[in-house]
Amino acid sequence: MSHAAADNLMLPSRSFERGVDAYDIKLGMWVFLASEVMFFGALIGTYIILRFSVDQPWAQPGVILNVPLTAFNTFLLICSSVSMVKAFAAVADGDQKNLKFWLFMTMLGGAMFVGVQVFEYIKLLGHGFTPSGYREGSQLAEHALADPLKYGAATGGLYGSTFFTMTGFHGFHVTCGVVSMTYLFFTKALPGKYSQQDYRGIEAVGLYWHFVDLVWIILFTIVYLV
Amino acid sequence: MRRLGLTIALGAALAGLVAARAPRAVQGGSTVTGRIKFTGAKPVNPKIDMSEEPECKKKYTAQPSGEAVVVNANGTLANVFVYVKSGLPAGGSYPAPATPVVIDQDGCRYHPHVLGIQVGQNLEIRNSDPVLHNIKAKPTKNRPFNISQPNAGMKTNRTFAAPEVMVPLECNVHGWMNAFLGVLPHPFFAVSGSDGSYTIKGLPAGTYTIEAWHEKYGTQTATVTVAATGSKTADFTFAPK
Amino acid sequence: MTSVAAHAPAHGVHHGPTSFWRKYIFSTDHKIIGIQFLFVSLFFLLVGGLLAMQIRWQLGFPGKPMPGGGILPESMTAGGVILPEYYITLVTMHGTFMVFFAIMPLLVGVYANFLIPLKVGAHDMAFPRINMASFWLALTAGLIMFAGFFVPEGAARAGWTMYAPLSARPDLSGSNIGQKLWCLSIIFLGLSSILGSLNYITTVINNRAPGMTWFRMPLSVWALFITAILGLLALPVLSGAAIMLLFDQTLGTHFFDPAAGGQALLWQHLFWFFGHPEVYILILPAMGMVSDIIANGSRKPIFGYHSMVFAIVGIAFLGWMVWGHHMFMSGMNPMLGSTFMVSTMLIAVPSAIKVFNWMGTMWRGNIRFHVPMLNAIGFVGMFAIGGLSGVFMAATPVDMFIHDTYFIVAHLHYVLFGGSLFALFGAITYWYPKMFGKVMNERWGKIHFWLTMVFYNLVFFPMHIIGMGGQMRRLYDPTIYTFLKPQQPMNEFISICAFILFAVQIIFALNFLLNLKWGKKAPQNPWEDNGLEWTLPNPAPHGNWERPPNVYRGPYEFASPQVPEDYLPQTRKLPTDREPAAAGTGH
Amino acid sequence: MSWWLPRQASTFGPAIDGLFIAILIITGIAFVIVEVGLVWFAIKYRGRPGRKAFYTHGVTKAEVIWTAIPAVTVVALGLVSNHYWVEMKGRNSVPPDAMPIGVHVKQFEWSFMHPGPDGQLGTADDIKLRNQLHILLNRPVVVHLEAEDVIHSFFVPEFRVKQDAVPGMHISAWFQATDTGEYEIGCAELCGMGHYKMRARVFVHTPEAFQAWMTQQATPTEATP
Repeated sequence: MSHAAADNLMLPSRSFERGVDAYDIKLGMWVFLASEVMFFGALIGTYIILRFSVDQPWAQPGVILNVPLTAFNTFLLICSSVSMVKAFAAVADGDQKNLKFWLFMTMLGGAMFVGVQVFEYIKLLGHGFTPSGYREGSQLAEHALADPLKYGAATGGLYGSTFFTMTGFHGFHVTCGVVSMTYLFFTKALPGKYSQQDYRGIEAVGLYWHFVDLVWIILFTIVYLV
Repeated sequence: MRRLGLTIALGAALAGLVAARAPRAVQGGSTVTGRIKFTGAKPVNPKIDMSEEPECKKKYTAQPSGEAVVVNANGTLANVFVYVKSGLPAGGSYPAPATPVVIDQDGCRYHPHVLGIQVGQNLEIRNSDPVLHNIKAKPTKNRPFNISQPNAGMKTNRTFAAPEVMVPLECNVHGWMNAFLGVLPHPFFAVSGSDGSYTIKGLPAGTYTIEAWHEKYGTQTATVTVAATGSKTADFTFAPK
Repeated sequence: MTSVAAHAPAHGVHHGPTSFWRKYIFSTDHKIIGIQFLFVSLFFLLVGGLLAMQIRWQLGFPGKPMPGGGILPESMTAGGVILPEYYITLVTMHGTFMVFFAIMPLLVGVYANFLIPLKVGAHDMAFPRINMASFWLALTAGLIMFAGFFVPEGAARAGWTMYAPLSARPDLSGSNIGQKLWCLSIIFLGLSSILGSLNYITTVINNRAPGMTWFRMPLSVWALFITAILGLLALPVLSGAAIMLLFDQTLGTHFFDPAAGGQALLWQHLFWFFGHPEVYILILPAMGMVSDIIANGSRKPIFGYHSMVFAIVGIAFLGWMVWGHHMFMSGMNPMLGSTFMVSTMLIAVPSAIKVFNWMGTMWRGNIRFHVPMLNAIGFVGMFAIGGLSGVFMAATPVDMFIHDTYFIVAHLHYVLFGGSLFALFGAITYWYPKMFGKVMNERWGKIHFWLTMVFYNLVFFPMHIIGMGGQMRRLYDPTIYTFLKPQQPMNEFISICAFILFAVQIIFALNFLLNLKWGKKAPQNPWEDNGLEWTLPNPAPHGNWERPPNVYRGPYEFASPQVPEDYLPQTRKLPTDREPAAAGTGH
Repeated sequence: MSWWLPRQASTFGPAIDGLFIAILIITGIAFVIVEVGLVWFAIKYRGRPGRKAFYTHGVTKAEVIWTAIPAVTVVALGLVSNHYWVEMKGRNSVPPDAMPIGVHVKQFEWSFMHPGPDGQLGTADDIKLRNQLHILLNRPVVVHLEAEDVIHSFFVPEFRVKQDAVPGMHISAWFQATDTGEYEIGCAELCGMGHYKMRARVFVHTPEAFQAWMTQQATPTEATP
């Protein structure tokens, strides 16, 4: 961030007592993300407690969830984080064209991530994996009956509960991010309202986006891979 | 669509009014009677320990026992719910009687233990004990409820919107207290009494499947063909499995 | 946002006349939002009080028809007699409304909103529109909760702590829609609190007037700031838990369902991980505002300003490590019980510091017994009782006996009513002129204070005794137990005093409402206080200051030898004062 | 009515009541200091016109004193409490000779499974009673609590014992009665609309009376299938 500009939009207002070297929106976003950490902390903590204190075997990684598909999705989200960085770099350099391009790419990445997740959900539900466990009479329930160890037949309910809640809320956050980026894209980026002197919205939404990406990397690791 | 619904509702209300005036909605018709026989060894119902509920205990001289299988002195089975399962002409409407069906909690037991009710008919739940009872209905097709009556003399009304055989009722304060409620869209049902017989009146001519339900021994069916008037007999025999 | 760039220098310029809707309903002015919160939460305070009256009727006169009970539907009363399930609804909703929709918004929603920008010298909150959203979300949450009374089977019935699995299964609680509405309402409330908190935090960090350094902030602002941090971090946990509970009820998930591997204690851990910081959310702002009022009433600087600040921070910090003391009897590992006992005991230390420092402030003061001061002294006296009775529960072996008895009920009411509510009576009277430009009646304020003080103690002190007698909480009819029967006269006495206590509050309500219109016009600085807010007209205009005032000293310079008067406003420049750095050419 | 704690009838009584009284004395002193101090200051330093308060921002020494004293007191209290806590609720606190009782609790009933003459739970001669618990005088008893539906809490005021029963968990609590007679068991955790009705009784028998009770239970008329 360039301090040289010394513009009071990108710094705490000069006429006030300086708290931290961040303008209000950026500080507000950091504060908001702290509460988001607690929210996801509650969900992930619940998952860890439930999973590791249950004395029955948990479904082995990869037998229910489609890991390659989600690995691709993870890659997509990481790419969108990179493109967010690019968009931010572009606006910091005053490069309007690249800002629009990379912001659009970020939106696209996020939207595709949500799309893939919806596709994954539909597949899983069809297969018999629901928030309340393995649906009775479904293909998955039969598999679980045949091989309770591999499929974690006794813990299917917990698996479904935690999986859908955690990934669902993450998906909701991605959706919110895409919606707000779309809003900024059409109301600010396209009309060229961002400048080297004021790119607060982009920086704030970027912070949010990187946070959501980070949460996903944690979720992917502990839900899909472990 | 909405108007149709309204018309139906109005019609139903009118029919209900008419029914309320008439002593009995269904008159005439034929009758099906029968006895519920019981063969085999008479099972022993568990004794009920009411020692921690003195207000109920004092209503009995001997220690009361459960009512899962009540075999009458004449070797018949009481508390069997007999009803017309199918065969009624389509489109027949049987408005619910205005008089409520009463279930009484007395001496920490339900009276009666098995009962039938029509869809939309009031079930009046009474408490004759000066102790808390709660009534938990566990239907699958109707809306469940769980209410309580802490004092003697309390009355609560409930209705059921969909036919369901049977709706279990239970009291959680007294684990032995349970009852069964058959909800039907028509008045053709009966419960076998202390002589083991039942009577279903007012059936139009036709062929019917009649089902007898017992809480422990399951269901049995019989097919009965009746004329416009007259009487037919359908007996059932239950035996311990 | 280029428009912002254009307008930024003129930010402090007073806004022109706007429509009634923009000005009073969909306002972004932090003062109006604070006042909106005030009216809404006073309404919910009334609701909670009415529920309490019904609880007291049943406890005092179990099984007797309640006067006016006949108008309640069959699902609540039978022949005017409160039904057990309605009684459970009453205790649940009394707790819920008082904690989430009365005390918490009264302290945080009203005073964080109203005071923070005024006291730190900001034009408004950092994000005025988010602030407005926070109010409307809170109102929505309250209305959803209130709607619970009008659905079949009535509102939630599992205690305000919503212990699973009772709360998760409608067949066990007997309430279906009500339970779901509770969860939904709490999720909305959580969102509202988070949005509010991030506003308060950002405003305090970044929008202080020049010279308003961290250690020149009034203790009320410190307390509200720390409270906002607690709220920011605690409410998301509650929201997460409420979401899981809602999913258990609707989607068939098994988080709290032991039959499918879920854990009943998980809810308690999540709830109290939120819940204990919440306890401090409910008392810290009261402590802060009382500090301001006591310094003002004593006409003396606050005793040990820095240790007061560190005590607030210490309480907030320790508050995260004590949640298990609500669960000593829950069957969690006894080793954890030992750990939580020690941390709980330690939290008594900062509380003691605060009490003694308030007394130290009064020591050698020149005390003015205005109504806020009376209530503040009442707060200190009652909070001390509540804090001391907490030591009994902190000692785990004693807790084995008094856990979930009326001793706890007495304790929490001494903190929440004797503490927070007395502080609020004081705060409302104190900042009433700032809000409405009028003053509340002094004589009636004093009558209200004394009557409340007397009857409050007659209601809640005996609860310690019936708790020692072993009376459990949330009993519909304690007389069913032989060992509790002899205590029934005491219950009856408590109930009668409770009815009088409720009636006494009518004085306050009338004093509050009538003076809105007929009250005496307030002078500019009615309490001769040093705070920034009193340099503004009453009520203050939208935007507060043309330009933020320069601050030269802390807020408690009473009886300063530098001036002949006994107060020295923060903004008054003495010849020896230097201009604050931020007010100059800037960084 | 009683203005004090219920009578003691278990070995926990003296310890818990002693601790209670100790805390009552300590907090009582603090209570008097605070309340008397407040009133005294309020009267002594009441405002008089023309007078100014004493200008001070605090006295560090005083603050150190009133930080240190409560800190030392509460830590000491914590240590003493912990000693008893480990004795009463610690994982290994249950005496090895304790009589086992199976407690199955549901909305809104207790069911107590007593070991029969063989002294073992889970055998054919177990005696199951609704809302009645029979125990021996001066013999430790361990209740194995199992909740069927929601959380309940086993509470006997005279024994000063309380323990939640949580569905899905096996929780044990022990106590030792020191006085014969009949006591009431209550549910101390909100468990639904019938919470208040979960009253049960515990009978503490001398060895002879206990034997007589057990013999009476063994007679076939009372036997349940």
